[in-house]
Amino acid sequence: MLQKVYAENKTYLTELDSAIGDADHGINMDRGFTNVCADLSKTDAPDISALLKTVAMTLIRTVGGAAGPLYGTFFLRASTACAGKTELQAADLVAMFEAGLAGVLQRGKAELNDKTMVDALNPALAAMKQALGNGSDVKQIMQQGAAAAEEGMKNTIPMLAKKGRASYLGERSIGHQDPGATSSYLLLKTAVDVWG
Amino acid sequence: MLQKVYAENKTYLTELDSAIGDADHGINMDRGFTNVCADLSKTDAPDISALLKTVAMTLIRTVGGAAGPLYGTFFLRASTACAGKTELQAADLVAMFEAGLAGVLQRGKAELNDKTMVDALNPALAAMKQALGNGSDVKQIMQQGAAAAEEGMKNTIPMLAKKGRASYLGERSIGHQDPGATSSYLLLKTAVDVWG
Amino acid sequence: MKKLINKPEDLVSESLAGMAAAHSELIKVNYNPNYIVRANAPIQGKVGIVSGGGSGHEPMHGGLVGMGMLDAACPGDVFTSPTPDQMEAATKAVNGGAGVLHIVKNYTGDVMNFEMAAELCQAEGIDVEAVVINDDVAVKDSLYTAGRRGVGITVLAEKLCGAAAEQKRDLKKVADICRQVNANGRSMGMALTSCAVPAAGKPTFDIGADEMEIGIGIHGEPGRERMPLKTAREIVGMMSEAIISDLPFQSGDSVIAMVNGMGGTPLIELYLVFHELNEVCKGKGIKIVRQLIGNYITSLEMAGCSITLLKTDDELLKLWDAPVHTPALRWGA
Amino acid sequence: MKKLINKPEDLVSESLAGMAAAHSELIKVNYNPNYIVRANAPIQGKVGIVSGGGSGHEPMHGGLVGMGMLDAACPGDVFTSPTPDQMEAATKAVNGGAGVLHIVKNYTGDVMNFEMAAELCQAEGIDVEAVVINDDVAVKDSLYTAGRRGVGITVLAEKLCGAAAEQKRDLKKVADICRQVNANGRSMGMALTSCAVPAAGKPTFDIGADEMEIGIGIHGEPGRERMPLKTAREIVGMMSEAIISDLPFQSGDSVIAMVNGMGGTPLIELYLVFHELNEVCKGKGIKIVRQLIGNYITSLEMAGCSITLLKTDDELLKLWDAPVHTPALRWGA
Ligand SMILES: Nc1ncnc2c1ncn2[C@@H]1O[C@H](COP(=O)(O)OP(=O)(O)O)[C@@H](O)[C@H]1O
Ligand SMILES: Nc1ncnc2c1ncn2[C@@H]1O[C@H](COP(=O)(O)OP(=O)(O)O)[C@@H](O)[C@H]1O
Ligand SMILES: [Mg+2]
Ligand SMILES: [Mg+2]
Ligand SMILES: [Mg+2]
Ligand SMILES: [Mg+2]
Repeated sequence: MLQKVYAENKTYLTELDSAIGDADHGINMDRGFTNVCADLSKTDAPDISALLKTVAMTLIRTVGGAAGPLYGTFFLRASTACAGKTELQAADLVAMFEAGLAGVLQRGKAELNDKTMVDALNPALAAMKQALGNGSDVKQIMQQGAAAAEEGMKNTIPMLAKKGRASYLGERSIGHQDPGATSSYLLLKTAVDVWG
Repeated sequence: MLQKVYAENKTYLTELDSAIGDADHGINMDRGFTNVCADLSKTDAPDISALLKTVAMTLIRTVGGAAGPLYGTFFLRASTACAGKTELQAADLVAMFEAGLAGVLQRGKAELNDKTMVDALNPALAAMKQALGNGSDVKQIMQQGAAAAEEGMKNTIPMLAKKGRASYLGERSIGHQDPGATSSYLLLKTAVDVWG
Repeated sequence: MKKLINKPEDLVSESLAGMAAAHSELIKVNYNPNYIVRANAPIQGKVGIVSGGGSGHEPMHGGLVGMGMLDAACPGDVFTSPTPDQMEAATKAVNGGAGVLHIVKNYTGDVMNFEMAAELCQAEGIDVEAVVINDDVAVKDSLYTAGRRGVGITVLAEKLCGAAAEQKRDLKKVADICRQVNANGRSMGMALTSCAVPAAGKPTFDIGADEMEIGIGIHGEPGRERMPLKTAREIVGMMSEAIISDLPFQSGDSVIAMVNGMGGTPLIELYLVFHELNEVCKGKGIKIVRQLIGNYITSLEMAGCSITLLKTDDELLKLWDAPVHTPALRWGA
Repeated sequence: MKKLINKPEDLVSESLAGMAAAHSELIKVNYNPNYIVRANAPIQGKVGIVSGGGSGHEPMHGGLVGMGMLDAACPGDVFTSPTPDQMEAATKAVNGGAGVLHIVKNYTGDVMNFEMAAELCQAEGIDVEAVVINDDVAVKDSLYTAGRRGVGITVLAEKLCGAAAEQKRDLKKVADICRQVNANGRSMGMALTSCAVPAAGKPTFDIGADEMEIGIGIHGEPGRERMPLKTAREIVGMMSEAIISDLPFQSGDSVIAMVNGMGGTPLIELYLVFHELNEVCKGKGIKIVRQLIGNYITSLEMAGCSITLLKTDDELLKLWDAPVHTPALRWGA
């Protein structure tokens, strides 16, 4: 499913990366999730945690670039966060997402408004937490998260990049949407469609 | 004078050479005759033969490529042919031209219809001889020669090149006017204007 | 986009196959995970040196594997950092018990992937030290950003550390030399044309027939500034000024200079650039005592060049002159 | 046309100045007439080897001057053969009493200018022999035409004759080796893009985004055929077939192979081309025992490559492996 999404958005993400990066983000994500698909079909994971671990390891092994370790770490931490669980409550989902984001922040040391995927993931988490507090169900929570991620993604356009390749452009990075923030939004958007 | 002509025709000759050669004939001729001018202004030659020898040596030293040795040899032989002479009769002029062409043929081993400068110089000589026979004066002789050279130059267009760089193109050399034949025609045309 | 390739996704592996076939006496190539390793690795008691990065910069890094230079190189996909599993396998393959140095160019991806690899290796008791190269003066340095890119100095550091390791210096010493080289070296690059990532299929940026990019990296990223094309003298003037004033290099300094081609610039132009650089240095009393002129750290078929200066001393010069035998760099052997 | 130059008319001399500054321990540069000569020339009792041709093919010939290769090189203007006065001066500068070999690429201009130079030198009692290289299978050979061009084999001939001369073989023997190499070597080239002669200011030919030229020379001349771009495998198939069937090379033959870049093609592609060539040769039982992969005989910034095969024997292999130390080719020293 995610694989299909990234395959469809390969050129889109790569073009975003051409503007302020090195024109490979879409290619990297597509390669990664194509491999995730293949590996998942091979291994039948005993539980969700194990499944997410496979996803993480495959991404780390096959995406490369900055996105590989970051998304890899995201899923690795999410996997640890749901260790042993056989089914997920809304709260678990949010906790996993929180753990994943914490991993991304630790690995990448980016802060809010550095013009990275964090600018999509961070508002998403906030929105999901709030929705959880309001007692929304999983689908609603994901929807809130995706909506916030989309807004966060759009907000990266005026930002001056401080992390990643785009930071080399200095002022010239302004006015372009961050590829990683975009792929993060796509991640959540897809999750909505799946859990929907 | 000739220098001015080749300076003006630098791009023209070079474009002809781009089609079937290596895009430098105009540059070479321009460089050569610019140097000829400079050298002539430095040396005041005792007689025509010495003057032509300077022209020859300068061309050999500064034109390079195929045209350098060929035009150099042309003027060298012409110089020998008028050794000692202080003024030139029509017959001398034709004899010098004949000697020059003989040198080109010996050096380059090209035959008629090989699509080279010979295809301009050879008919030119024939026409000049005839004019001389008819008792024409120097100016008429040169005019006849130039006219024949121009025709010979145009006739190189349908030819398949057998000598020089253009021969590497095989069939693809057909349909293009030979740069060297063109520079030879310009040589005569200028002579007309001078002796006119 | 016109390239001498088959399928874009096969470019890296098919090119590696060509290297393996051409240089079997020097190197071995391992596939999945991809890495190039010295034929005689591991060398007991010698510090292993591993580098890596995206492909498309050839001869760096794979062409720099061999006696007196790298023990292994990890090629990623084009312009994409390699992954921790490659680095882990390469590190194990060259570990001769004296520890392994990771020479890492400062790009977020490279740094994070090498970090993960180092964690994995250290977890298995391998002594790994990493030095991050960041010599590109085109990027404003700052604590709050990704910082400067690692470019030309990487090649010089790999040669100099390789020589030190060959002399059986210990890991700390070899890493110290790497840090010294990084601290005393500066680079800057420019481009006349863009390059095209094979899988992307078209040039990364568009540029006019009378424009150039100053301050580019090595991945087809746009540079810091787009400006009208200037003469080589003016271009070298701008670049060398930025480099020299940054360290700063001073009158009386001896330097190793590299005039590097981006991949699509002919050697006749690179020698002209070196001539201009030499004139600038002479004017400032800076003495070029050694030089590399050619394509060493490239950006696919991009036309352009980069200039690197390394302030040197007798110890570094001895290491520079020590024998090296790799596919791309060879002397004294 | 975008180039790293100042004024087109100064390109050659300013680039020569860069070579002189970079390689003073190896070579000396003489201006008007322009030639590059070994720093220690003339070497008494050693056959001198002089080559030359238009500029724009770097590193050939100037980058091939040094121990074990050329004694002097005469650079003409870009793509224009040098002139007899250069060749005469270079010949005199390297004449150590054992005579001088002129290695001449078969282009009308080069041949005629070297002829005139030889006549001048012989008139002064210098023993000069000239060997004309004509290895380009893209050109149909014939008595009535200018014949085949001299291309890639020139580089190999200069290395092999240089080694023979270094061993103090006499002029006849060195010239015989040159003729043997020319007789047993074949090449073919192709282009993805044109190049632009600096003084002309624009590309010599136009070519579509999906086209290539097969059978090009090294002066931006159009090739024998224009065709749609194909995969590297198909291109190498066509070129190697033309080369192998021409000599013909046969199963069991040992060859020295060169995969040469035209100036604008990145090394990653050249190694892929070498991989494809190696596969073809393996399939035909032809063994590649030595190889050169890189930019050796170029056409300014043209993108494309050429393939050269030389049928070799133990004597040639020994000469090939002998030490060489020039700016562009170096081993064993
Ligand atoms: N330090 C960081 N922290 C978080 N995200 C980052 C960081 N650096 C880069 N990124 C994200 O990675 C994206 C680029 O990914 P990708 O193009 O695959 O890697 P690379 O830049 O190595 O080519 C950027 O758009 C940005 O969102
Ligand atoms: N063997 C030859 N005999 C006579 N003329 C020749 C011969 N070869 C070439 N030419 C002439 O030289 C011209 C090319 O001159 P030029 O471009 O200056 O030299 P090059 O071909 O070396 O670049 C051709 O157009 C042709 O007229
Ligand atoms: Mg990227
Ligand atoms: Mg020409
Ligand atoms: Mg990348
Ligand atoms: Mg020419």
